[in-house]
Amino acid sequence: MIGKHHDKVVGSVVDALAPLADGMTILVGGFGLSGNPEALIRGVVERGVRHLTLVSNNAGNLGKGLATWLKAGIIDKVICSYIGGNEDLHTRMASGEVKVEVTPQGTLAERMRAAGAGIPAFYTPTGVGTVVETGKETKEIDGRRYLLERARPGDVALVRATMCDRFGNLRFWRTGRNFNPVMATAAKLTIVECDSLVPNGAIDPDDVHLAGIFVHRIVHVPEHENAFEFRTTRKR
Amino acid sequence: MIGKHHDKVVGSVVDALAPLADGMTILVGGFGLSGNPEALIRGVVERGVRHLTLVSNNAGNLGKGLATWLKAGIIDKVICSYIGGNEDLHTRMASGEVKVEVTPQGTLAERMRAAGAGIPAFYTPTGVGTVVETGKETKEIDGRRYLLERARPGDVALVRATMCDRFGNLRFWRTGRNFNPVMATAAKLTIVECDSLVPNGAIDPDDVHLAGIFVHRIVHVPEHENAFEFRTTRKR
Amino acid sequence: MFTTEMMARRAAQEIPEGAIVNLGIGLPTQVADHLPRGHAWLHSENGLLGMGPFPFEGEEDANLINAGKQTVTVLPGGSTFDSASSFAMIRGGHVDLAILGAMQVSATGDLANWAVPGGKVMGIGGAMDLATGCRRVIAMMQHVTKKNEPKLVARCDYPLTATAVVGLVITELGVFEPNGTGFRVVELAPGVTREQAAALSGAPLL
Amino acid sequence: MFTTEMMARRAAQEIPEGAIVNLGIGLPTQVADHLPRGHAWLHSENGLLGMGPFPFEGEEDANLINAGKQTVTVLPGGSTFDSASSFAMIRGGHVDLAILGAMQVSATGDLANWAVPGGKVMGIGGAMDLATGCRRVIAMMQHVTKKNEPKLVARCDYPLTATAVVGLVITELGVFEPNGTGFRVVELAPGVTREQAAALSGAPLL
Repeated sequence: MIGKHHDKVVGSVVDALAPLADGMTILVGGFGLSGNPEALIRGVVERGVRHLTLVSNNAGNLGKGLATWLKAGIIDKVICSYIGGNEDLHTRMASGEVKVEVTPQGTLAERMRAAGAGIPAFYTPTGVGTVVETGKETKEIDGRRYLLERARPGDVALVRATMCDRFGNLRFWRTGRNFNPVMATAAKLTIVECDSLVPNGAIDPDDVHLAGIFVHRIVHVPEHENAFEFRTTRKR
Repeated sequence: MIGKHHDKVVGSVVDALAPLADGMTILVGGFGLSGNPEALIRGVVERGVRHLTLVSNNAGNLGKGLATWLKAGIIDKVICSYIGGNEDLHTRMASGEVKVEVTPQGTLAERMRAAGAGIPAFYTPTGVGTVVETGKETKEIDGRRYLLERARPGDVALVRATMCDRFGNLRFWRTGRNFNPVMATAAKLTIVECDSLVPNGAIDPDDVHLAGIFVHRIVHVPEHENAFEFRTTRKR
Repeated sequence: MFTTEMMARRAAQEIPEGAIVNLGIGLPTQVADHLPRGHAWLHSENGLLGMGPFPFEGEEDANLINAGKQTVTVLPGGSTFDSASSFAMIRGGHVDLAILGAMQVSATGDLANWAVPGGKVMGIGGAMDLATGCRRVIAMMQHVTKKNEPKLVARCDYPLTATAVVGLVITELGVFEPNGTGFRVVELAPGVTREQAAALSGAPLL
Repeated sequence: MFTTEMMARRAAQEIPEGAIVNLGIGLPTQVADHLPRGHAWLHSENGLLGMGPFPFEGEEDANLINAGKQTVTVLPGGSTFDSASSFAMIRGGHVDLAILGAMQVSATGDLANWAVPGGKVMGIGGAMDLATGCRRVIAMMQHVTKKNEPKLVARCDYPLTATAVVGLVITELGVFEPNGTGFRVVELAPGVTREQAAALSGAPLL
């Protein structure tokens, strides 16, 4: 689609998610429950699409975030790097309800970066000599063996930004950045949920974390739960 | 070398360039004469090293910038994307004094990005069916043919930043950014020339363009020529 | 015949509202003059999106330039980024349209625009990435060389930039679309006949 | 025997001044408590360099966490970045040292630390990238399993994380260096004899 870079701001999560369809591959930003596009995640369950392939570092946790997709039974497959204590995923993986592909975290990020950058495949040392190597081509380069990893594009990316202008230039907050920018580059349709929506020009060109060229729909969601997983503190 | 991330600020260009040696591959930031590490470029000529391989988008222009390295006879080979009107390079290429490897600009950038990211090689569609394909492996992926391109690391990177803190966190100004950050990641030793040197903490963590992990030596150079190539203007 | 200004205006009509466009060095750069304000977003491969017009005199910044190394400005909503990110945009198919100068275009859409056989090597620059990566490529050129040789050809004999990429060619004689066996005549410039254009082309006009 | 605190302190001694260090989840995280202020720069693979201590109560930010998803702070000179950039740092060899938990370490430096055969799959996370990419890898673990099986082994039978990467192992019994055929005893914990350690190891101590 050419010329989609006008009028990106939509009025509601429902409007933002209108193009979703059954069977799509959806990339969802976040690291555990941090940096999650919370309203879009809720909206997908309400939207009623099914048989999704979810690409996410963790697929939720503590029954929250993307774990709600698992509980709603709308996911056929998860591509993630870490499961940990995500019981909703453990249960469905054990029962066979959800297929799970576990990928090294850096490889997962790089596969999406490659998809966004027009690189169909790349070699990496990560996973050589491990189960990750199974079924993959290898190549010796300068005396060291590497795995060939393929780009991982998505149909849709759901992204959380702290600030967004009307063209879709994004800024992220602290480690809420994580997979969000790289996923935004890797999908045919990138939908952004932003804490604050500002006019074009409000973000200095040098201060843009991700250029609006990668963004297609924007929904402004001022309030977020920002759930904690481990609220560790020190004494004053 | 482990543990080199203390005391990066050196007092002079001469000190900064002390580790250079004959025969090194040097990556130099800049797009034409913009975003050039001007004092470091001058310093390398004064340093007296020779037989260098220079990786630069343009290798200078108008007799300025890296063209001074050509005139000083210290370069054996140039890896660049564009020569254009750089007569100092045309002359030496024609005489055989300097070997020139011309690479598509995006491939040049990506090869250095790969070097910095531990990716030894990647596939790209750029150059397929052209002279760039000569001597390279190709592979068909999902019905399309791609070239295998190799990472392009350097011994030293010379980088221009507009702002730098003492750990080496960098900010760039406008299109002066260009190849600077990606070259900084691709070299064993990265030397930064900054317009302004600020204390750690002066740059907000979210506003760092390139993290100081990639920077090893810093020299503060407040004054720059910032030469124009085409000073185009419009009437008021 | 089209003047170069008419060619630029005609090329501008090919740019949909809200498109991301990269304009090559030379004639394509002039296309920007014919775009309504805010109509499209201009990308410059040295690391700028949302490129504005030349600066007012006295406001030139040597570190705010386009890929032709001319001083430019940045519009509200614009952004700057490094070369690897810029070419990720291009190679990844995020730039909707490239309008590029050309030396030869073949009936199968092959583009030659970076080197003349036996001539000085000027380098590749961003040409191959742009031609390969942008979703649509429009070539702008004079219809024939200075020696009157056709530049719309059955098969390029100049060094290729990319194969099967050109969607449309705009010359002073008209607008042509490579269709595999020749060029479909989309439009002829005022006063130009199909026979005249055909006589100056190296592949059938269809 | 070393207490876990002594193990953490011992590991901290392996960190040169000005190093970039990634501390794995669990016991390695405690190593930070034994580093002098400003001694090293802590990297967290979710996108943070210059990680500081836990925040004061009331200052927790759910979007400022470490890779173990604990709330943390960022020190002056710190920076944030996306996951692809973070793993570019790791894979590209820019992180000087990783201190990681382990389930088995072999005499050739193979590391197994992400899955127990037949156990629940917890996932890989950043473990393989860290073990493969960081210039030096130190493993911290209990010397034997809960079933008293040795974890210093001739050859790992747990699923591997990476091969030939571990430079040093710190257990409650001492400090050991894989040397190809066994483990060189760098240091024994107070009250531990070489014979005791050897009896609990699955490969020769040398």
